[in-house]
Amino acid sequence: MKGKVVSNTKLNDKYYLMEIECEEFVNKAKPGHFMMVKAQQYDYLYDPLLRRPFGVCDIERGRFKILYVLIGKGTNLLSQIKINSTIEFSEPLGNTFKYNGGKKVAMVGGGVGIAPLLFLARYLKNQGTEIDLYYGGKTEDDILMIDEFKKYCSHIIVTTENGKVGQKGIVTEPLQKNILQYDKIYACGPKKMLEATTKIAVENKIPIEVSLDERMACGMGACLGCLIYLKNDNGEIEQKRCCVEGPVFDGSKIVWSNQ
Amino acid sequence: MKGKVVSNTKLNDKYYLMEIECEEFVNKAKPGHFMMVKAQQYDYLYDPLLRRPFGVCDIERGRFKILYVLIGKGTNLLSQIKINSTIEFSEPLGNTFKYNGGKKVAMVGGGVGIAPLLFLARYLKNQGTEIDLYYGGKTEDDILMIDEFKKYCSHIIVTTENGKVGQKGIVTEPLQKNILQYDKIYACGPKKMLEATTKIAVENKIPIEVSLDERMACGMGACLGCLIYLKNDNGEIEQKRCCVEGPVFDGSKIVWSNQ
Amino acid sequence: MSKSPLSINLCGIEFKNPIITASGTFGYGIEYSRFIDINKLGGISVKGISLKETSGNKMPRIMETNAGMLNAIGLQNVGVEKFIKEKLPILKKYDTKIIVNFWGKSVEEYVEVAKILDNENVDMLEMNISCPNIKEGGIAFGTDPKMTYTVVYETKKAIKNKPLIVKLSPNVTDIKIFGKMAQEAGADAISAINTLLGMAINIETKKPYISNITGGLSGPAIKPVAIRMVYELFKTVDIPIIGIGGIMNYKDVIEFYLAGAKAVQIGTANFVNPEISLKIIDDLEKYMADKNIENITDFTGKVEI
Amino acid sequence: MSKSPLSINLCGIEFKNPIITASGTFGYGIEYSRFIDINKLGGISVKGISLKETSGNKMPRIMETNAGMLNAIGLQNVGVEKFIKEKLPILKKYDTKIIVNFWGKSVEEYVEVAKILDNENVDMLEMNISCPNIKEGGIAFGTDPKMTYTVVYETKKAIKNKPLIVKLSPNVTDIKIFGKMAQEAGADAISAINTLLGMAINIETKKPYISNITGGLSGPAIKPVAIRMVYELFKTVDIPIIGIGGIMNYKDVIEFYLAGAKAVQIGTANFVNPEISLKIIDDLEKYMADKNIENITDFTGKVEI
Ligand SMILES: Cc1cc2nc3c(=O)[nH]c(=O)nc-3n(C[C@H](O)[C@H](O)[C@H](O)COP(=O)(O)OP(=O)(O)OC[C@H]3O[C@@H](n4cnc5c(N)ncnc54)[C@H](O)[C@@H]3O)c2cc1C
Ligand SMILES: Cc1cc2nc3c(=O)[nH]c(=O)nc-3n(C[C@H](O)[C@H](O)[C@H](O)COP(=O)(O)OP(=O)(O)OC[C@H]3O[C@@H](n4cnc5c(N)ncnc54)[C@H](O)[C@@H]3O)c2cc1C
Ligand SMILES: Cc1cc2nc3c(=O)[nH]c(=O)nc-3n(C[C@H](O)[C@H](O)[C@H](O)COP(=O)(O)O)c2cc1C
Ligand SMILES: Cc1cc2nc3c(=O)[nH]c(=O)nc-3n(C[C@H](O)[C@H](O)[C@H](O)COP(=O)(O)O)c2cc1C
Ligand code: FES
Ligand code: FES
Repeated sequence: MKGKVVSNTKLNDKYYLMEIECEEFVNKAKPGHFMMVKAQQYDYLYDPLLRRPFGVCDIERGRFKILYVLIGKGTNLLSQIKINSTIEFSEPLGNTFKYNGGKKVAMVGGGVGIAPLLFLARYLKNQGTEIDLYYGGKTEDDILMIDEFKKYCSHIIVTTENGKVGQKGIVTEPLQKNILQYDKIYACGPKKMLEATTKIAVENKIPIEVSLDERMACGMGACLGCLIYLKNDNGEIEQKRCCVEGPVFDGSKIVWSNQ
Repeated sequence: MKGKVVSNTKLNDKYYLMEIECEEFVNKAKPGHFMMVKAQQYDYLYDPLLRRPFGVCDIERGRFKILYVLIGKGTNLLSQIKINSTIEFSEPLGNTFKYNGGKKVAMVGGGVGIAPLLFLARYLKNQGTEIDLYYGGKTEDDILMIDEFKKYCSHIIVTTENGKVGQKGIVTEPLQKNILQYDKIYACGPKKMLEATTKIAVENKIPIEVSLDERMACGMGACLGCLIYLKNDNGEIEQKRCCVEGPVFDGSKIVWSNQ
Repeated sequence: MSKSPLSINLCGIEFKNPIITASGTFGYGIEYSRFIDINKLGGISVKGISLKETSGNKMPRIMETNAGMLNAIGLQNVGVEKFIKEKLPILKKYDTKIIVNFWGKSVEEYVEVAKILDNENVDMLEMNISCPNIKEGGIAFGTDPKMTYTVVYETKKAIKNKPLIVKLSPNVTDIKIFGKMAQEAGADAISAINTLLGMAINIETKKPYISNITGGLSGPAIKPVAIRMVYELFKTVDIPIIGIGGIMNYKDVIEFYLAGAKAVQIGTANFVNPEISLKIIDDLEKYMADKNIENITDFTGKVEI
Repeated sequence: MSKSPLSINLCGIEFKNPIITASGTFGYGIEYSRFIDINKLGGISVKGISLKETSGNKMPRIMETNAGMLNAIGLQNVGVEKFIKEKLPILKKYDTKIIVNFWGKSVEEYVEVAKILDNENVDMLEMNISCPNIKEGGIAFGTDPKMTYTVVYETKKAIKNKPLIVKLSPNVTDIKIFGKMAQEAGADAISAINTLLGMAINIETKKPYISNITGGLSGPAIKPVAIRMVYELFKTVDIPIIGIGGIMNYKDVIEFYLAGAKAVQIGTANFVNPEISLKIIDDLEKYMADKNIENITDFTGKVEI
């Protein structure tokens, strides 16, 4: 698919927010979906070669958003894309967050892992669900789009490791305290955070869905480069493709030691 | 060196003219010089990898010009460069056209080979030399910057193979007729044209300098990738580096069969 | 001129065009069916199949490099039985040739898988003796001329119905020897190249980017090595060569033809753009028409030295 | 801590930093002196020298490929005599180590060139047994373990004063064997890798882009192969390894160190940016300071498996 870059805004030294116009994409996208984006703008150049996976951060009026953090070649190149350029990307890929009708849920986001939760929050709010957001970052730079989340969330609990905004510490601390209020947990962020969050949820028998990152070559199930290890009901370990059977998984089934 | 792209104008489907601001470069540049230009704008991307050689087309008020024709990766990428971007290039490289004090000279240019002749024309005119320009192209698209040349040249004889502008035919035909008027010939263009022009000059014992193209990796004499074969006074064949001992050579010494 | 300039006959099999998706980069064909029209492809070489289901290497298994990528999937596959039962029936619904890439850990395993596939509704078998990413078998067969001869000979002897393609490893001093061995042992065609053995290290974690330590390098970065090897093979063997390695566009296809290929496989490019193989087919059709070429195989081996 | 974190001792020779410009990419050193401060370089490996002046291959000799380039210069050089008379005196004015890369068409020629250079004011000798671009000698020595042993053994026996580096070819099935051979035959260090044999064809003219048909592939495209080989060599030999292949920045240097290098050479990158070696030195200095590393060789072989 192709779309027009409507904005590509530097939020701070690490983060950018890109808005892309593409009716077709927006019509198909559901919370949890990701897409593969071609960072290299010229078909005749092969560096960077592969497309890059990004979660759908939000959709609105024929546009979708990508919140991205500068890592390497691909994201740096994306940050250079000028407004009104045409950009190429796949259709919405992967599975989606499931909505099981819970009345009150917690969303737990760390760093750029906050991205897919915004779209999810919009969606859950529409279903009449009450949402508390636990949002952790290393520094104040990692705390973004609070105003957007305010539209959908009852409480927003922010933590930073340096304590410059929100509570000082990590996000699982306040979550632990309030955990019993929730019917379901949705989480996305660094693996350590997801593992810790899952532990709290499982201990309290609360269903949890997490969205995982893996390096991807194809994004469509062909290369087998993006495996996630799940324990099935018989205790056997199964290999799942993050790009097809994921990126959203039942947290309680993930074999964290293999990730 | 670095400079600001002041303009990057599409002249027609094949040709672009780029103007770059760089006092330091302009102060060193002489007619015949070329420079290696980094087409890839990001240091962290390696495709295209090598810099590309271009002749100094003209200099004026702290700016120099590159007239370029779209060939492959490098030139296509150059054509995408936006005004006000910073671009990297080497200092002026190679040798220069020599001015031997002739009263009337002919310049023979083919296609993009016209590029270095404009700078040369400006220079020779300043020395009080009378210049006739023989300018050949395949189609009318290859005939560029006539207005510029008019400032320096007494006569401009244009030929195109399709006859859409100027005389129909190749540029060596009118040159042949007038050849005895000239004290010296300067030529740049496709090899076949240069060889034919040289033949006419040599037959009429008129000194000729030609500027040659070779694929270049370093542009500074280190890789030995850009050799030109010259016959020396003893009839021995010598290897010269187009980038250091050239790009301007005494046409009468070039071993055309080896080029 | 009713025959399409792109149609080729490879070992008796009619391909509507010479664009085959390379093993391991197109799954079992099914994965891409949601995104592109599989029926337009000349053929599909499926992910390397073995006797038993194999779970492959540990994660991480892939990493991008400059104009290329490393992979060490480790030949994860569903096993020949499941392939036949679950994957093949779906695949056969498409109007494209099915090449089954397969491998074993011993000569016996190669023979056994080949025998099973020989009686199935597939078009060709492609023997992978060149995977750098498994400990036993794989590349060991492809880097020792005698082992190459033996495994190809025994496999060819065991099958009756399907043409046998032998896929060669580029990680050898002299690819010509391996081409000759494969041909003498009875191979009907050669495909070349598989991936180059490579490695990349994350300087922050000090760990290799690939858990298997080394992986196979593919993509545009390796095209010059692949072209050279196809050229060397073409001068050495009489059986057809399927060119593979870094093909990104129709010009690359023509380059492989000039070097000596009779068909080509598209690998890593499928990841960059799932529609790329179809685009290459379209572009080739235009090129053939523009240049008024009767058949693309007119280019085979026509590099002018 | 008075010693610089970048200073290294290679076979008894003190280098102020481990950044050496690779043979064939920096001429005789002199070519770049107009553009950069040569005195800052750790060392220079000069264009491969032979007994007699050699004119090299026909044109064209170079072509860019994806994230790399092909070259078939054919070891054009002024010959050892002229080198000593005309080039070396100029080169010696700079405060940098001089490594003389050399080659021959026979064992005798290797020995003879080495003997001459052994008594000159140079720091190390680097034996090129791996050039893919000449018909006799060169790569033949580097792709046959016995020939590698013989040529290294005879050369080492003939010299008394200079450490001998042996530069290995990547165009082999198993680089470890060649590393072992070189070490057993008396090599003081190994440099790896030279270029990969590749080819590219112009589809318009149908001619190879390189008149020699094939050429050596260098640049970022080959880095994963080079890293893998340095890693394999480090596990095999005890003598120091000089890492070469696609280095473009200081991170690549660290990657080579982790794989097992004790010094590195910068090749194709010099063409992309003549100041690149100096920039790499600066960046490494900063990196060492930031990470508080005592000496860069602390990274050697420290990849965590
Ligand atoms: C399903 C999914 C959703 C994602 N959503 C987002 C998002 O919304 N915002 C965001 O900023 N990032 C997201 N990521 C991570 C993002 O893909 C990487 O940050 C990005 O690919 C880095 O590319 P680079 O070229 O800048 O980095 P480089 O380090 O140069 O990339 C080299 C290779 O590693 C891969 N890679 C590097 N980091 C990661 C990573 N964390 N996850 C997967 N592959 C990686 C790249 O894709 C590339 O193939 C997501 C990843 C996945 C799998
Ligand atoms: C001294 C000199 C002066 C030149 N001046 C001009 C000029 O003023 N205007 C202009 O348009 N062109 C000029 N050229 C030619 C110009 O360098 C090439 O057109 C350009 O490098 C093509 O790059 P590309 O990436 O678009 O083509 P590609 O074909 O993708 O390039 C692939 C490789 O081949 C090389 N190459 C391709 N064509 C040529 C060529 N004709 N000469 C040398 N190398 C080539 C490239 O540099 C590159 O390394 C000059 C060349 C030389 C040597
Ligand atoms: C992720 C991946 C998996 C692969 N798996 C296989 C395989 O199972 N069997 C095989 O013969 N080749 C396999 N290959 C090699 C490709 O088929 C092909 O030979 C190689 O990638 C070079 O072509 P390319 O540069 O077009 O990708 C794999 C390649 C990649 C990138
Ligand atoms: C133009 C060119 C000429 C070369 N000449 C030589 C040579 O004379 N002797 C040698 O040992 N290696 C030679 N090499 C190989 C380089 O020294 C180096 O091993 C190789 O290019 C890989 O490093 P790189 O990727 O950093 O360029 C040459 C390489 C290039 C590109
Ligand atoms: S990214 Fe290829 S299978 Fe998931
Ligand atoms: S381009 Fe390298 S010597 Fe001329």
